[in-house]
Amino acid sequence: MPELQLREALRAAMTEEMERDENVFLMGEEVAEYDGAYKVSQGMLEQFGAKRIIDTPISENGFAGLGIGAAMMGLRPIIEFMTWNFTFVCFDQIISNAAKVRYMSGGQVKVPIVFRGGNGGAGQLGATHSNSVEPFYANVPGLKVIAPSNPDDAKGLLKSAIRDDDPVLFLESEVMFGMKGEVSDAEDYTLPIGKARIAREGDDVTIVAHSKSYWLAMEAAEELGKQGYEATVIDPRTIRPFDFNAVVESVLKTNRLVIVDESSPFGGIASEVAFQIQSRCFDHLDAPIARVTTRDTPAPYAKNLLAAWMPSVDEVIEAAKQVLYVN
Amino acid sequence: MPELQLREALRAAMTEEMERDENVFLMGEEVAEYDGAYKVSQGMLEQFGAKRIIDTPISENGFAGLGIGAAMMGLRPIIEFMTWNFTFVCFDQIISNAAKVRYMSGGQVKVPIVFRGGNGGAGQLGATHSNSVEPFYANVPGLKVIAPSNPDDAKGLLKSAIRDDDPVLFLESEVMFGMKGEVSDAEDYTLPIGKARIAREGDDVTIVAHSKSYWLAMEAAEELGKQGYEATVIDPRTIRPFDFNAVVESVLKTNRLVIVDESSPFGGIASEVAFQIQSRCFDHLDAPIARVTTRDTPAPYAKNLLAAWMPSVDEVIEAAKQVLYVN
Amino acid sequence: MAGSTKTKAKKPTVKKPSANKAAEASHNGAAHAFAPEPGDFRRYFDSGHTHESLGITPETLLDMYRNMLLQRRFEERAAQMYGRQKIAGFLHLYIGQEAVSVGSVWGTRPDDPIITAYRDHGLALARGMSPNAGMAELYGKIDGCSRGKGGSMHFFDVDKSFYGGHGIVGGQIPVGVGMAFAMKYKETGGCCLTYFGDGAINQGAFHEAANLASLYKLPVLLIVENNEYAMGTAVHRASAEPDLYKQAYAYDMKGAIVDGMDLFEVYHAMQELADEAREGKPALVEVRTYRYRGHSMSDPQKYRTKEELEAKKDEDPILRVKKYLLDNELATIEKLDDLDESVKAEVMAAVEFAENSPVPEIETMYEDIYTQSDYPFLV
Amino acid sequence: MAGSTKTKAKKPTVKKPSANKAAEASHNGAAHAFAPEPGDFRRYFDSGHTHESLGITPETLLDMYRNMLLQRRFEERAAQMYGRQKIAGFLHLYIGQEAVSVGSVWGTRPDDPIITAYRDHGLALARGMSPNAGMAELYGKIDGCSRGKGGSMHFFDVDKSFYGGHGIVGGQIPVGVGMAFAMKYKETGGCCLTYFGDGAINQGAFHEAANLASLYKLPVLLIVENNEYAMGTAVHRASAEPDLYKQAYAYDMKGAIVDGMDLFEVYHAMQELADEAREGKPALVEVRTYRYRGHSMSDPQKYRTKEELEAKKDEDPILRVKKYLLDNELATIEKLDDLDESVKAEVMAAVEFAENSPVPEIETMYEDIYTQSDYPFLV
Ligand SMILES: Cc1ncc(C[n+]2csc(CCOP(=O)(O)OP(=O)(O)O)c2C)c(N)n1
Ligand SMILES: Cc1ncc(C[n+]2csc(CCOP(=O)(O)OP(=O)(O)O)c2C)c(N)n1
Ligand SMILES: [Mg+2]
Ligand SMILES: [Mg+2]
Repeated sequence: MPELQLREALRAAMTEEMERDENVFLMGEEVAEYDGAYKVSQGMLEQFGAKRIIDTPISENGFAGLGIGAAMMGLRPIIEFMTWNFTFVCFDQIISNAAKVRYMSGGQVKVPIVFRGGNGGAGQLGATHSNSVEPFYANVPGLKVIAPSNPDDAKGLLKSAIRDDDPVLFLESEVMFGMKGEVSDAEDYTLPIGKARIAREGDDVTIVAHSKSYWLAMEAAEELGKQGYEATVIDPRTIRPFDFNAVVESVLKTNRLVIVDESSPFGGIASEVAFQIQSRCFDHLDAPIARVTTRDTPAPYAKNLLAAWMPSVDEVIEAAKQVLYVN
Repeated sequence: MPELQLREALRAAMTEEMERDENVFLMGEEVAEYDGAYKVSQGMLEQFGAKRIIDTPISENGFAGLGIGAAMMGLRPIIEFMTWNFTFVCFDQIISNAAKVRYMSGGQVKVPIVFRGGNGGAGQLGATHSNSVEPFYANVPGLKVIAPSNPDDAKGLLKSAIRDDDPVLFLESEVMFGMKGEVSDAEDYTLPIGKARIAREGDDVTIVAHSKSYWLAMEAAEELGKQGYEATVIDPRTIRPFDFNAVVESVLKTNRLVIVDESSPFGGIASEVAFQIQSRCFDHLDAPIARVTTRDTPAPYAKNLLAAWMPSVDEVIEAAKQVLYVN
Repeated sequence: MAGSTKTKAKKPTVKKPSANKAAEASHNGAAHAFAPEPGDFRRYFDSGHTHESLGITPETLLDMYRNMLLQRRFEERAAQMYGRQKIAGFLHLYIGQEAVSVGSVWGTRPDDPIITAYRDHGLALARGMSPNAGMAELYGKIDGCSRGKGGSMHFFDVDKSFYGGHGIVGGQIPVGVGMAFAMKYKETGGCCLTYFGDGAINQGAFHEAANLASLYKLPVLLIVENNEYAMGTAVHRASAEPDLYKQAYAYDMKGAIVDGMDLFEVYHAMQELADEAREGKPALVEVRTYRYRGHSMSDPQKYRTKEELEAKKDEDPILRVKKYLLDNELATIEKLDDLDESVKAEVMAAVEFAENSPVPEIETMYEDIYTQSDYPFLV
Repeated sequence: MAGSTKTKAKKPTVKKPSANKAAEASHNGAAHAFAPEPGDFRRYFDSGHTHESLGITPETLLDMYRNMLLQRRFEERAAQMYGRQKIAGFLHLYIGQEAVSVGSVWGTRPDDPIITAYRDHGLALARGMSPNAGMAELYGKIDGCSRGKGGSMHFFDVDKSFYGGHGIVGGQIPVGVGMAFAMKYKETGGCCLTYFGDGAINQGAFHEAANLASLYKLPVLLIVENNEYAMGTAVHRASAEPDLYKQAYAYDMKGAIVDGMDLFEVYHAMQELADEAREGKPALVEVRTYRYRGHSMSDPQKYRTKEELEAKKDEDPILRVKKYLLDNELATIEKLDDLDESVKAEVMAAVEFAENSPVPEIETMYEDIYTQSDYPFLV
């Protein structure tokens, strides 16, 4: 298997699906002539031409809606947002149209669209540019939300998302675009939407973490291992629908749960996982469920403040020890 | 104390604060000449004139932003949204500007603004018009979110919100505008933001419910009482900051918790309350925390579907019995 | 797409506005006044069309008339049933605007897709939705056009290329532009008719969508049904420039203004403009019409006088066609009365149909959300 | 507010466009062409101003020149420090646009509030922000103008009526209109200068804000700094109508186009237009300028040729003023060299200041969010 950067894996997924189905097109700011603000679509204009790789004005509400209309008519748009932070200006199109139009039409239309782009903190970009949008979109029936942690999952899941007949929000990570990993080049490599991946097995504690946070969890698990505590690490990969069963199964073994989630804490992914697990594993929990999230403040610019604001490996270790009642 | 409709209580709060402070003004669609889409502002144009009661075009993003700018310059705008469903078109102004501009300026500006309007289901209005927006806004540091359940609280809290120097989102309920209740006419009647109200005391189970759901909880509690189970009912009144302490105190007595929340379930208010309580009352919970929410689907139009979609008194009773391990 | 090629011809034109104007310059602003090229505007008023000049046969004209009447009677009955609480939620009547729906549907192709806002019964019926399916939807029944899930604001009939029925003001405009995008992409030759109200033009969604439509040269008509009010707000109280068609200038797009109370004007304008749109020349079409009823069922209508309303009723688009049919001896009064009766009977049958249609099974709540059949909903 | 009174004079003008045009009507669209009243447009190019004709003293002109230079040197140094990783996040340089900031700040009043996008160093320094506070902000230090919380995109100096520094494209436009609303409400006589880019005009926020500004007759200038590109997208690839000032027509507002490379033109335009805005006549002001550097620090700039860039450098707004000063013997070359040295020293002192300023204490993370001092943050 070739080793690819995350951006290359995403590009491979889009390219393969565009070669396979001429109804797939890519649209967004700077995706064509500029080769992508983060070079995800590099070379795609050259390969597919201006009919299918389309630059837009800075009109997210306009082109998100355009994508929805095109999808309703049978095309399969991939709409790239430069980052998910900018989707607050097109929130209505995603919430009121992409998520609901199928329902309101009694099933007469479908909306096979993929919205994708960078999500979450990405260095010292300040408060408006560091949002993790999972809590907003995971709440909304009608949407599917995916947030992969590595190039291989990204490829398999993006291909599935493009083939999926429902609207899929695909959350990437700006700081991970350059991350490398082995990626399948099997012709029809797709991964199931809604299935978690057990990345590491251990009997002492379960750690659930997606996207960038997954790597914190893995590093924390290694360190915990050195200290004699073995963690299971679950990467849910899909946020909506969430594979709660995988977490339940693990917690039945470990009896302890930590969730790492870069979102703002109130009502984030961690809260929902906690609700579900306390509900389904009540008699099996040996400690309160703990979470590690960004702080309950806007994102600061200063380097030291930002470091304290973001979830860290140390905090994950600390949370694990807390639920293990050690310190 | 006079008996007022909810809309009259809201009007009284606005009127008193406008009489008290000439920097307060009211702006929104149909608030002036039409006397308010739901007649909340009836007569206010006549009393205060067109300088201070201002009709807008259907430009939520424009006038929400206008309000923020006016607040930054020292005015105290009340921005009425016809309903909160329509704030998805101005989500960015609320998230990126109202919530964050103070932080990004290092505290140089403040944003003393109130955004208010009807929230949640309001009869058979279909999927786009039946959203409960708590999960979206409660997640966001920088905002305060209030959702009163009765005219008296509405008046006291709205007056506090108008006087508050931080941005406050005030969630009313369309179907409750006509609801009557005794309302204080004390001159400076304000209620503290962030303080829950213990509406009913009982030792068997705690039920937390805000806004419209509060009334389901009360009705369920009455019925449970008849069946021999005494419920404490807590109306949090403010969603952000949430008075978790009040819930903790109660759960330490009852050891059982049900949350009623008209939001979509994934990551809603109920999830966050559940996270906090399992965290703080782990050893005191005798049953998993249960929740009653709207179904995990868009809102249907048909009467029978809608009734099944909304939380109901029966479901609250059932959830309470579930955590009580009866029947 | 045109917007993304390096060769796009259009470049800013005023980089250095002609010669040195130093001599004329002064501290008086007027001295700086200048006139850029004027916009491309059209008007469709008082053209003196006849059915013959437009190539409409008498039979077709009678069909058109009958459809206008069907919309009127359907909504009158719906309002009555709303009063009897058979129908709930919002109910926005199209009464007064029937020349717009019928004129544009007959003036364009049956598969030109249509998308509009919540005031959608008229266009749906014009496009051939069965009154049964429409009335059953209002009743929230399983045989409704949207299986009882949408209600009045969300009529859909995709077989007839009718794409709703949307509740968020202005939200359907980018979607309509996207439908047009798909037609250009697939080279279907269609033109998407995208309707919205005078109030909706003040949404940012309009601005972004209009620019995209023109930039990408999409086959779309952006049709603003200016019925003089958005709820209680008259156009000139909401739009700094109440001549809405002028906004086309901002997008280097054609702007048209059409007499929306005149069936022939609408027919002609839409035919002509849609055909140009098919060639990649979209337009902003302001149709001046009038809403005879309140915004929705609960509107006290204090924002207009009885006199204004009465005066407008003289322009009733249905009466105008009726008069034309009689004046030109294309139908007798008896024939038109019969036709009215048959329409009323059809509407009564629709009410009957709706009454008898079953309510949706509760499980249908979980249908029509995802195409995935085993989606694991939270419980 | 004007927008909410029943007496507002402006009513739609084309309800029935003049007489019966039946005779002229045909199936040829051209026959429907008509010309509504033209818009109110102004241009500020090649006016041949002198400092004297504008009433600018030589001392003031030197101050203006010095400030342009300060902006240039400040940013050159910031770019260098970014390379050394002293500064992080996004850094958008204003280099090339200095005539816009200085011309408009000197042409208006010191307390006319300013709000702009993330490319904000130039306007902040023009308005008198201390380079120390600016540089410390870039360093993320506690003495930064926003206490290290904002960074490059969020310079604020409210004492100088400088209101940021905003990161979401177009998001500041409604806010600027709101600031103008407050000034009208309080009758301060101020005018809010609201800046945004050529890319930002395609956001719905612009459309809504522009209409509100005109409808409510607010004292605001909507100033679009057209520097020819939004990241890698040239204006004509993003705006169907690349003459952006024309959009004023959609809002019955004045539209102006200004030579943004010429300090005097900008000064004059802003002075004149701001004074009209104070009287309730806002304007859309397109300033044609150019960005010499990449969009941000990581931009490979393949979207333009070296030749284009070189040609533009001949218009360098700073060199033009320098030449004017020398040609008109308002300063000697030695004096200007000294001035450059003093500016460089000031910037070096700012770097020094920033280096020495402490990083913020971790607890400051919880400050400046709520005014409420005991807000119970989640932990
Ligand atoms: C974004 C948004 N804001 C407000 C509303 C509430 N609303 C529904 S219809 C309406 C008036 C729309 O007027 P117009 O566009 O002229 O259409 P008409 O009703 O005249 O057909 C308003 C304000 C909404 N549905 N969506
Ligand atoms: C809503 C939104 N979309 C996208 C972006 C990303 N972005 C930042 S700057 C920029 C280009 C803006 O260009 P322009 O308005 O011309 O200003 P300039 O950079 O030329 O000063 C883009 C696309 C953003 N910040 N906000
Ligand atoms: Mg209207
Ligand atoms: Mg630009």
